[in-house]
Amino acid sequence: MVETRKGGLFVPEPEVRPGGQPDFSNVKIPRAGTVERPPVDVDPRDIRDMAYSIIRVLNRDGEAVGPWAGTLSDDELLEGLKHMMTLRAFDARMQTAQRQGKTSFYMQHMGEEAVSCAFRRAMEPGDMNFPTYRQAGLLIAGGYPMVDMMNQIYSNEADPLKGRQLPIMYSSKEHGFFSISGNLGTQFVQAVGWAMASAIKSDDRIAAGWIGDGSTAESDFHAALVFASTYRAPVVLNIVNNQWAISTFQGIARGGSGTFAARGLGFGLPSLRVDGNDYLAVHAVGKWAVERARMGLGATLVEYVTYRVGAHSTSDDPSAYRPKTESDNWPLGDPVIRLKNHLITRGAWSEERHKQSEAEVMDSVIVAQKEAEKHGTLHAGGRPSARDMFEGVYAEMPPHLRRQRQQAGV
Amino acid sequence: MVETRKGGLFVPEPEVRPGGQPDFSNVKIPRAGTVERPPVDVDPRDIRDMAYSIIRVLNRDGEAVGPWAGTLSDDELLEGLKHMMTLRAFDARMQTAQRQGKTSFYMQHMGEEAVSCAFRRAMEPGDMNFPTYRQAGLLIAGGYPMVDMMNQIYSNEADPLKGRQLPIMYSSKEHGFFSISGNLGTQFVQAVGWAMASAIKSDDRIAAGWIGDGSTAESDFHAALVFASTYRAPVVLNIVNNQWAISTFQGIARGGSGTFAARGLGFGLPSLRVDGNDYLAVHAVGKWAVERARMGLGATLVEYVTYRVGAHSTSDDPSAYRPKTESDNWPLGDPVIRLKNHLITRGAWSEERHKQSEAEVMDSVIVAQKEAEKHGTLHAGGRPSARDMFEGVYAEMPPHLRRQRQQAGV
Amino acid sequence: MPRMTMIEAIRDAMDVSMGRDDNVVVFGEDVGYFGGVFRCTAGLQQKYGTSRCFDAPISELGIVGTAIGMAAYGLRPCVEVQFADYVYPAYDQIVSEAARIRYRSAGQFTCPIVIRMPTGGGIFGGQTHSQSPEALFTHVSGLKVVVPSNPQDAKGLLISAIEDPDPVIFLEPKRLYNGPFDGHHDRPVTPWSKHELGDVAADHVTVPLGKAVTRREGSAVTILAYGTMVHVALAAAEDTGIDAEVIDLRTLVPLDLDAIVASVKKTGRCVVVHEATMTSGFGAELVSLVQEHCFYHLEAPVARVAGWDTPYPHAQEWDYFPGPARVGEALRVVMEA
Amino acid sequence: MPRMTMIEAIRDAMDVSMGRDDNVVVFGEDVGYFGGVFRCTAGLQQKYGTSRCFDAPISELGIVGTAIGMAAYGLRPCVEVQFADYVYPAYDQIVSEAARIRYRSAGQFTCPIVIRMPTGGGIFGGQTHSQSPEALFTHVSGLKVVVPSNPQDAKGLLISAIEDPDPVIFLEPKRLYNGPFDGHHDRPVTPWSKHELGDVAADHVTVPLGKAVTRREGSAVTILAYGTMVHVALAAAEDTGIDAEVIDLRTLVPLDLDAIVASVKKTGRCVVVHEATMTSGFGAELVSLVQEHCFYHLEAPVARVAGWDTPYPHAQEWDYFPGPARVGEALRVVMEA
Ligand SMILES: Cc1ncc(C[n+]2csc(CCOP(=O)(O)OP(=O)(O)O)c2C)c(N)n1
Ligand SMILES: Cc1ncc(C[n+]2csc(CCOP(=O)(O)OP(=O)(O)O)c2C)c(N)n1
Ligand SMILES: [Mg+2]
Ligand SMILES: [Mg+2]
Repeated sequence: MVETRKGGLFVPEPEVRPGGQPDFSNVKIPRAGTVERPPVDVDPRDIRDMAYSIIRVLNRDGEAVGPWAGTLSDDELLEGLKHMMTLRAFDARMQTAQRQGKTSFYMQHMGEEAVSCAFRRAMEPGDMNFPTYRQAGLLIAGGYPMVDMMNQIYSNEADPLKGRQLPIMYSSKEHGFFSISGNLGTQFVQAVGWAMASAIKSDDRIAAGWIGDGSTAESDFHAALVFASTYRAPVVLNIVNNQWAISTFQGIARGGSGTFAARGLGFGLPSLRVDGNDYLAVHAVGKWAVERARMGLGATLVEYVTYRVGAHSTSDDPSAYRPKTESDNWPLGDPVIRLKNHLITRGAWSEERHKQSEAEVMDSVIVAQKEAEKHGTLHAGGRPSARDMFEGVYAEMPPHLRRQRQQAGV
Repeated sequence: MVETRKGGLFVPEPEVRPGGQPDFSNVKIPRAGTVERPPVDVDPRDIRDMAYSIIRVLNRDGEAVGPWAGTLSDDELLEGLKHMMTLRAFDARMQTAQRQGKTSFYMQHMGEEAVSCAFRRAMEPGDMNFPTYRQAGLLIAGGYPMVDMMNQIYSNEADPLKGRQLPIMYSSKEHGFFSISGNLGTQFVQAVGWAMASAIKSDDRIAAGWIGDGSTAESDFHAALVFASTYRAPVVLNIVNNQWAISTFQGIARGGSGTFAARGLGFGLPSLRVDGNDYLAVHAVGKWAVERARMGLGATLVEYVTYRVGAHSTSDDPSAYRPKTESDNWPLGDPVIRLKNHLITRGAWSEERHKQSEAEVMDSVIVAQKEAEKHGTLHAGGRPSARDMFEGVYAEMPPHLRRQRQQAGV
Repeated sequence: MPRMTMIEAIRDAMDVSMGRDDNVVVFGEDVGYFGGVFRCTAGLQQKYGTSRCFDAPISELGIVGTAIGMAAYGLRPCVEVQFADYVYPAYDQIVSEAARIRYRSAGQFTCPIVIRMPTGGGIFGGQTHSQSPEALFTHVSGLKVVVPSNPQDAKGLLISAIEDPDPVIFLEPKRLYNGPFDGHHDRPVTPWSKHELGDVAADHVTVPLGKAVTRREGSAVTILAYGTMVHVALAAAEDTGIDAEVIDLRTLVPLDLDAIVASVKKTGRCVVVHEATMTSGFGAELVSLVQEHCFYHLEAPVARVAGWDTPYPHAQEWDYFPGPARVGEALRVVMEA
Repeated sequence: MPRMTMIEAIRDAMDVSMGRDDNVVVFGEDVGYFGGVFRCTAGLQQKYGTSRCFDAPISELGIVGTAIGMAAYGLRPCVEVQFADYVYPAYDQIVSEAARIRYRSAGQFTCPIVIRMPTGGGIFGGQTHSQSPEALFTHVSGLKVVVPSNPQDAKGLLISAIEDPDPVIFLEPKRLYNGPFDGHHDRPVTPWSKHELGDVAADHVTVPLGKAVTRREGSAVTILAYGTMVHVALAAAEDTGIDAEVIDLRTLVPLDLDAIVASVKKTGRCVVVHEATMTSGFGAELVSLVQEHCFYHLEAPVARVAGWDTPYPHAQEWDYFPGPARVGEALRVVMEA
């Protein structure tokens, strides 16, 4: 039975607001290892309930359990840990650089590192991501040079994007990373188009689209699902549910639905939920979905359940809208610590080596940063030219832009 | 198991094309009376399977059976029959009028009369519809004068919309009929806004949104579902699945999903399918959904399964893309004949009275038409003034429009 | 040279392009099996298969959004929006994405797509089948905007657009599909088969983007026009007997400013015409450029003739349409100024 | 009179309107509990409850679409789009629906909504936090378009907009939120508390839509500006010592043509400035009107100073922004012509 309501508009509210006690008792977390792993050619109708559960591999004791475990070797996991640690160190330094005025803006990944780092491993060279601004792990885990990321962030003379883009709006075709748009959602449907093109060419490369929980409300999300399901596009559609959209809790975008993954059910898509703070689970689910796409079985919708520990961006202060300690209470823990503990349990890692590795990772980030700063920061040192501003609007500069460039004297 | 596909893009195709044998064996039709009728305060999660069935009341023998039967009296049903017959006669005359050059354009309802005529009965004065161009039954069944509809179609001097709108893009605030837009989908989300306003004012009036199967692909459909579910808006969201969107069969918009109603599941909305050619079923389901909304229980998504017997519009010729006899094979029959047979079975009607009634209905349409034509038709007789063209862009005419009107010399 | 209607010329341009380049794909609402509500894509699915020409769901956003993704992959999608009046759901994808992908990715990703759409009134289509939204695209850096006025140009410009490395908005004046409409709606219509610009070369032929053409030489006044209004302008010159030079812009962005300036410097007077609403229409840009570059040659204010600043009405279609009488009146005013 | 920032003035306008009229509701992304990313709605939810001020899903289409439905019901929604750069997903609802509902329903249904959005650059926001899309609205019949340049106007104009019976696009130059920015980005910024136009009357006060105001009287040349560029224009006049008359248009549609014509007829010269890209910007409309109505008084071509025809770049922000140096240069050119 549903409550009737009279008197005013129903507006969903989060369980707690600043001043209150964080409470995640409403977030149902199944035990690790309990969710089945169907074959990739499963009939989507037979796994509808997976949209309401959470696939988890790492249990509380740091063990990998259940049918989704076992996709990665020790070495691969160690590398994965390093990726996440690097991303975290990178974030820390760039966050500070922004505070120091070396750039205008930054967005960090704290708490969500596993999602992009582990998914990247499930992809192959030639595949293409259509990321949002919170998947730099795709670049780090893909071996894209940190110094190039920093050059972009600093909009300096070595910025591969020539100073044109807001910091962190990276682009690297070579690394399968489509140019990030500042407009939410738009790229979700482009990923589907890219995948349709691959199918048109009988190619076996696949695409992955990325979107945040809040952004699923955008129109592009719907268009992506319509086109992906109609044409069985070889694409993985990733929803990163980090519980917040700036100050707005996920309940506003989710509305009356049980989960974001459930949005895929109305399109006949296999729709999975996964523990986004569990590197192993993310990888296993990513691999499953990538395989489906690559085999020509069509699109999969995946919801990564995670938590945005930091502020939305350097322009945001979350203490205004959620309890400061909320992240400490997040029931899925910290992805770095969980993978570290797993590797220790596995006997492949130790607290000591972790400490040492942390220092090494930070060193490598600092080295990259020094290198980048040689090329300048936003307001000091080398910078892209004003001439660059006029280039590249079109392949060939049309007369009116030539006139304007001339007028600008550059 | 799902088929893997290599080599080119998967593009859904209808079962048959012109030249082929019409085949609806893929359309699963449950027996009348077999689908349960849950209480209006049911938890939507408990009735997810209803999105994959079809609620039907009239069986093959013309009897009303099952839990959804019994919402209307003989007199009400006789009136309903008359509404549908009137709409059909109206269509026939206006279709001809267009062929005679008396107007530029017309769109008929053949085969879909039950949907709007029966739904209208489930609403109360003060409620508001946000219709598409194929729900004139809302006006006919609501007692809106046919002559005013015709004046609009003719764009004549008595046109309530002053010649500004394409034929059949009616508007009547008084009759709870929002101004039709030629842009597909846009009004679906406006219906939600209207309903939210009603909730904001603690009013108990409700709204109904209307959309075609093809148009569910539009962005507004998604926005409507997001807002309706988030704010539990008192709105009924109606999808008229008449199998075609101009030349495009419903499989293109539906994609891999089982049904259009299933789109509501990802939003936690009660999502029902109903036999759109069954006046009694449409009314019963409409009433159920209206009641839910009015009680503050939130939105319901309803898919009406029907068939567009005629051409899309006077600009269309369906023989180019579907077998000419396809409509004869449509398994849900004709809504007028089915209700007629039911009333005869009930002992409230006879073939003879039906024939007579047909003649009377046609007479009343002809009388209205004569009356309307006194005020002119598109290219002859009384017409709205050029001055009307400049009025009403704003509440008060701004200086630039005054200058233009002056320049136009009107 | 075969005579073609504008519809046939447009179809032929796609056919030729698809034949030459496997990467050209065509899709849109009712575009596949049926061949488009205006029949511009008829036969292409049969010829090139469902992977190259197919029906799309009714989502202009999805059509353009997937086309952008395909272009990023390396295809050259040429998509149809059924009426220009229905392009707005795709506006964000066009403005925020297609137009800026090359720039923001420093050329790593590009967007060679063509978005075709029928524009303009004259068919009693009311407010949702009559619009001319070109100015909403000319303001957006990164887009090219093309408006053909006849079959010959339609084919050559569309092939150029498909081969162009950047996104092109291709606006097809639907009143011209079957014949050169000059605004004299009360006179019998001539079909393209009776018009020399209905002569369309077979196979591969291009008309460069960014080049205007003089449709009528004259010394008294320059008329700047595009699409349907080219024919209206010619009729107005004829009707008034004023020796107007009629320039068919063909491409609005990039614009052939040199041709415009040369003509206005010669005639000293200028009338700008378009069917879109006046305020902030593309005519305003033309007037601005003319007065900037030809100020000392102008003997009269540049005049604009355009659609009134109202939605496009149904019954009052001919009151709204800026036909030869209104253009003629502007010519007289400019000549007498 | 209390001194207010532009943010406070905007908030106060909504507060006063909500207090006077129960039908005024306010919503948008992050607008409810948090009070907006620019804090323009801070406190309104606490004061008026969640039914009158609330958070919306991230769907600009849904925000505007539901607002239209609410307006049809009888409310007066005043909604926020977080940045003007994000208005495009709602563009169809604005252009095809809000703008035409009164017209197409012959007044049965109306659409008294206000769509507020921060515009313009100067905060290193890159291409997606810097745009000035006014021309994309001024071309659409049925919309009104307002751009305040200071707290006093912001309050009075916003209250007028909320009370207006038709849809109003309310563009808030975000670089002015906290102080009058004149484009000298290398100089310290003065807050509104130090500026007389930061004096904002308490309670209900209106500034009529459609009335421009002269910010600086002058005899040498007229500068037409709005929003941030009003302050840039004043700085340019100061810097160059050219006796420019600076007109703050405040409302673009309806436009105060009389004020424009009177000034240009007096000065004989005109410079039009805006931050949006040049081509097909609203400046083109202004130039067209000025040359049409003041042709015989003009001693030089009307000049435009505007954003370059490129996306708004991040690092090159000050190369892009049409600051006082560029406006000053245009003044000199126009004076010497
Ligand atoms: C079309 C559009 N609307 C609004 C914004 C402003 N905005 C930037 S991020 C954001 C929240 C996004 O939340 P979510 O999708 O959950 O992603 P997250 O930041 O949590 O990763 C908003 C509203 C935008 N960038 N684009
Ligand atoms: C935004 C938009 N895109 C395209 C069209 C053109 N169009 C008019 S009706 C139609 C088909 C609609 O099909 P459906 O929604 O199934 O409704 P039906 O006509 O079957 O009632 C199309 C594509 C339009 N009117 N608006
Ligand atoms: Mg989020
Ligand atoms: Mg249909």
